[in-house]
Amino acid sequence: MTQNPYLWLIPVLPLAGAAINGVFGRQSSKKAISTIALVFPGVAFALALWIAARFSSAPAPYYFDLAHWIRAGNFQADFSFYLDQLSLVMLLVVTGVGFLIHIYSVGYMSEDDGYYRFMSYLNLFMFFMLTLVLAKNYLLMFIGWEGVGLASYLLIGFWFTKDSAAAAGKKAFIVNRIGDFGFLIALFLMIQHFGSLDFTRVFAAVQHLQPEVAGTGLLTSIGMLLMVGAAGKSAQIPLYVWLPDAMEGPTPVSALIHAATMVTAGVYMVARSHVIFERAPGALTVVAVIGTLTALFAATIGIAQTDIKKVLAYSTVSQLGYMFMACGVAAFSAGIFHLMTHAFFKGLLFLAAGSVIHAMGGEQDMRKMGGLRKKIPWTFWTMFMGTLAIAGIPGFSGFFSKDEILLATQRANTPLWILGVLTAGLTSFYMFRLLFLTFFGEQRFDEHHVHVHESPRSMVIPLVVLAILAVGGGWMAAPLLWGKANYFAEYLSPVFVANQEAPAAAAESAGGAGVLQALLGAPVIAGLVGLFLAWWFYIRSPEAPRKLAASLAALYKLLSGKYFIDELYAAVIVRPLVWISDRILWHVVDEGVIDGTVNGVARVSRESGDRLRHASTGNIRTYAAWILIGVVVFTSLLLWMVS
Amino acid sequence: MSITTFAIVSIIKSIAVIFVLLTAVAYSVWLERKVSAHIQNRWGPTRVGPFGLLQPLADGIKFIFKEDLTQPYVYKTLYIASPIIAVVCAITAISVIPFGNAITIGPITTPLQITDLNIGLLLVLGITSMGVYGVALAGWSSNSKYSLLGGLRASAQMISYEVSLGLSLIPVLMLAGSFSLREIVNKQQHLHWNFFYFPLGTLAFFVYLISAYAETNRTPFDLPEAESELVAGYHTEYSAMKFAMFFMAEYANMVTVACLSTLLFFGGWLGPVFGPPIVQSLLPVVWFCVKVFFFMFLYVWVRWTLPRFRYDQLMAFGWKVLLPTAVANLVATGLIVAWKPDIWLVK
Amino acid sequence: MTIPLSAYLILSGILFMCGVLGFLIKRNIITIFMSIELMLNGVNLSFVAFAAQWHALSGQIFVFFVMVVAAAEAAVGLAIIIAVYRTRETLNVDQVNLLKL
Amino acid sequence: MHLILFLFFGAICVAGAVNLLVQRHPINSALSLVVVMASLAGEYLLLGAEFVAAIQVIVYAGAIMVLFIFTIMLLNAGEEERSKGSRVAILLGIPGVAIGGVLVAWTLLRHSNTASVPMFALPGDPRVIARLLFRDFLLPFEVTSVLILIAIMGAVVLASKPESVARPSAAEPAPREIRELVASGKER
Repeated sequence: MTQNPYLWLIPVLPLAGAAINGVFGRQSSKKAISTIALVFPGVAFALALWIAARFSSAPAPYYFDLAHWIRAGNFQADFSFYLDQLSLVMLLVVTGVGFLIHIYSVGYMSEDDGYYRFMSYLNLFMFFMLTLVLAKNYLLMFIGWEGVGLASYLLIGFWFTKDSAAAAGKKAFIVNRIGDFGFLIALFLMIQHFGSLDFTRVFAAVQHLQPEVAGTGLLTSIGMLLMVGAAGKSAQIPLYVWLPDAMEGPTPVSALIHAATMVTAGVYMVARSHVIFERAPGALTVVAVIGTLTALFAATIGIAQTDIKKVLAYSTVSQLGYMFMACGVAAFSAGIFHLMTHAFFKGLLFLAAGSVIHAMGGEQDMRKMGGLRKKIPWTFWTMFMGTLAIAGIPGFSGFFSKDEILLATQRANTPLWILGVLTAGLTSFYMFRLLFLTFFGEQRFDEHHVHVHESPRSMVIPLVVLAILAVGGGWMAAPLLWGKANYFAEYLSPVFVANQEAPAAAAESAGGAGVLQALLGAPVIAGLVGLFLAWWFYIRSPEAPRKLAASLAALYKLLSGKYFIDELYAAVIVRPLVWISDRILWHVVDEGVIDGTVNGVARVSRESGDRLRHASTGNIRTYAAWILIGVVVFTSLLLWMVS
Repeated sequence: MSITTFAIVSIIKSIAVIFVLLTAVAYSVWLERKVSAHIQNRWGPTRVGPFGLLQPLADGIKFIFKEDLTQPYVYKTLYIASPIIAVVCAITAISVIPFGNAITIGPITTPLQITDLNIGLLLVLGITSMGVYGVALAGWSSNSKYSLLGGLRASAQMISYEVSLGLSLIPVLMLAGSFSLREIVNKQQHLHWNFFYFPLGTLAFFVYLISAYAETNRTPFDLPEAESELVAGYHTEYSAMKFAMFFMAEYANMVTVACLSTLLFFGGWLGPVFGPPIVQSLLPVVWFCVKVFFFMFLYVWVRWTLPRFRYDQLMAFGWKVLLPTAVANLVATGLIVAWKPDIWLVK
Repeated sequence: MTIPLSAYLILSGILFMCGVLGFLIKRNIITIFMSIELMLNGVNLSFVAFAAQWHALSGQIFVFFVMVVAAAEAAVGLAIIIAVYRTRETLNVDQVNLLKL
Repeated sequence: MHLILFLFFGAICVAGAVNLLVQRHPINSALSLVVVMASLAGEYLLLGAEFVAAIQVIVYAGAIMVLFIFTIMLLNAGEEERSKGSRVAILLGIPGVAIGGVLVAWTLLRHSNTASVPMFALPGDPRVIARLLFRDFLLPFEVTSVLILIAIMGAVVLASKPESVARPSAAEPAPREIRELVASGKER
């Protein structure tokens, strides 16, 4: 554990940028805003790279205690930062992809009048994400957790004049809060039982926890609650409804927050608390099941979507499902690896979709696109790279990370593996459907309305860089194919030292056979089948999808209606809640009880005062009589008591 | 001395004292008319008996036979009651006055005093304060403006001077150390009369005398029943016998005041005593009578020389001059007595 | 010959009750005021009676204080009655019931 | 013999008190009160408290009652007329007095076995009383003197003519207005 005094600078720099833009943004020029917005995260990214370069020189985990924060009895929580292999990966992903998206959004948002506000929000988001990643204890992580939620609310609802955007922002924030509720209770349990929230101390306490205590479901309950938090943040089955609506925000936001960084926070948190999950098998299986189900479920919805960003949103949900499936089968390094590659190609896909929308003048409905291959060649080729990567075509990053997960799942429990493979097929089908609908076929828009133009350089450069990363990102794990250990897993091994003996080792033994099997494995086949089907439906016979949709009308309506989950939630939760608060809380409790008592007291005193008024008639003899009665009563009382 | 003998003796004494008092009252009227006449250079009553000595008898008979008319608008009961109250209060004051020391007739020796209460002086004060009722009620019950005003003024005057009277007596009490009049006199042996307790005793005496004059509505302070002012003050509506009663009450009060002043300030019956025992026991009484006569003479003398006070002057003098001097005197004597109990400036 | 203490107390009780009754029945303010004085006198009597019984002179001292207070009260009370009479032209207590000046 | 005297004075007291209630004219009740006070002085003498008796006569009968008679005379209060007055006073008052009387009697009878009071048991000698008054009860003595001073000032201010009391000229009509109100005899 070596002290690294620069750790706290990384999160603070974007904060400074956000503050400066926020305060002085209104009156400074666009150029000044963009320079500030880019310089601060850029320096943070450079700092991160510098640390990464010198990473191997000093013993692994760096830590730095910035300041004391809470000293309550023996409970202690400080502003202290922690960097090990896992958080370094996250750090690089966040700062790298974040920086690229900053450059992209300079171009994308330049003509928007709330420009300075957008930029300061982005920087603010970076600050919170970095605190979350670099936190040394759960409490600081929780600050980041909440901050990120806040930033996503601000950014989703950026065009707050639009009702749908404002509603989507609120929805995102509330659903996140529900997830955070579970997360908080987990924290309280930790404080109660482990006396601290510091990672090292908690994990040490968990390590030598007697089995019977763990047996009592303490760790399982903590695990489950953490999963609820993660589900809220990373849009898993029960709490995923906010992500599709979050597409209301500008595209760079979707790219940065809802693809690359924020949604992965849940996965990072689960990975970070792998010690707890390993000793709570029940919680782990739950994670796996939720992950797989979400993946399959989101993929099925993705097929029937017509809005380009909705398709990508559901694909993000399903890819996150994959990551949780990986964590669920204790293949944390595979999950993180997929997280990284996903950040690259999903970020790329979103930005490309952004430039397509930019080109189409804001049009997002795929049915009104088509044949853009020639008009926006750069966007097309980068998007094509991304689609290949996400579909898991061998050679691209998606293939390596997804197959490693499926490999681990295959070994862990086969039913999940089958679902995984099916989802892989569906993934490639809807991705290529998207690609063919937008770029191939005839133009389904009239030329002079929408004059399609390629995006400016500031948007294209990030696309290209991300395309390179999306393709090259996977090769880190390439050695797996020819028998050597997976470089990425090895790199992360010190963090997940606990399950050293688990799948990674197995991967080594089956090194040689792995190459061929990996190549001809089920997922690749499923991917190709998905490709062929998409080609068949959308290139060969464009009317085929309509016929199929007509024949399976019910199923199609169900899918396009997103299984009516939103309506279900509204009916089951929202409407009764509103009814209760309106009928009962408002009329009965508020008016009846509270106002009742207050007005009641006033009425009682007024009426009693009124009645007593008649007693003071001004007649002295009446007063005398009353005094006498009083005296008599008291003396008799006294005498009665005395005797 | 059994109860019965005590009762008989006291009855005899009280009859004797009342008889003496009534004759004294009658002859003080005579005295007043004679002295006032001589002051005004005329003879006064001379026809009825030698030197007009029977004049009071004649007046008494006159009053008895005069027509006693009671007005219809008068508040009957109180109209009749008030003269009675006045006379009763005036006479009961005498009961406590000692006019000589003991006298032994045969087996019985009794103090020359109806009763010796150890709160004698207080009783006298009480009785005089009750006297106010007679005057006030008389004024009110005769139901006419003049008498009402006269009654109010008289009682107001008596009340305000009563305060300074009481305060002026306290130095005497300090010197004597007891309320009983006999005790006070005995303290004034060997010419240690309180009057000679210069300067405080004398000052006390003069304050007492002035407030006593006001108490009895005499001379400078007789505004309420002055003829020129309010016709006859509170007893305008009264006639004949009731009028005579008021007159008697007034003169009885004068006698009481005279007796008190002699007892308190001029050593009562103390004086040179010589001769056989019978003479010795009677001489103190003679001395006492001489002193009382002197004060009666003083009364009349002052009445026919000094002009009358106006009502506001009267009240102002009472509250703003007399009362402060009385209090100052009281404080001074208190200090002196506390400092040196038996100091006599004039030996 | 001795008189039982209760005799005195009964007498003071009767006086007190007459005072209270007077206070209630009478309509003339001055008479009401007098009945208060009567009550005080009743109390004085019981004071002196108890002082005599317990051989404690302090009982009598209290009588003086009661008198002083009664005197002060009478003075102020009568002044008030005069003031009331001047504004209300009546002494009947039932007519003096305007709860304002 | 003392019992006879006690009963005699007691009878006068009670007669005076009852007369105070019965009489319609305040002057009569005032005089009956004077009689009560004088007879009480007699009672005190029987109990041996001479000084108290004297003071009672001087202060109570001599000064306070004179004040009362003065007021009656000044305001020439007439007969008491039968105004309806307050029913409560009668309805509650009379039973109240009755119950009070019963209570007093009950307590007295229950304690009737207390020691009887020897006559002249306690010589109320002024000397002893003075010592008590000016030593043990000096503070109350001073306080009462202040009380008396305040009472005097109060009485003077209250009873003085309205002109001397700062009366705002504007409020001149007040008395007439009130008089009419009262004259109309509006009963509450």
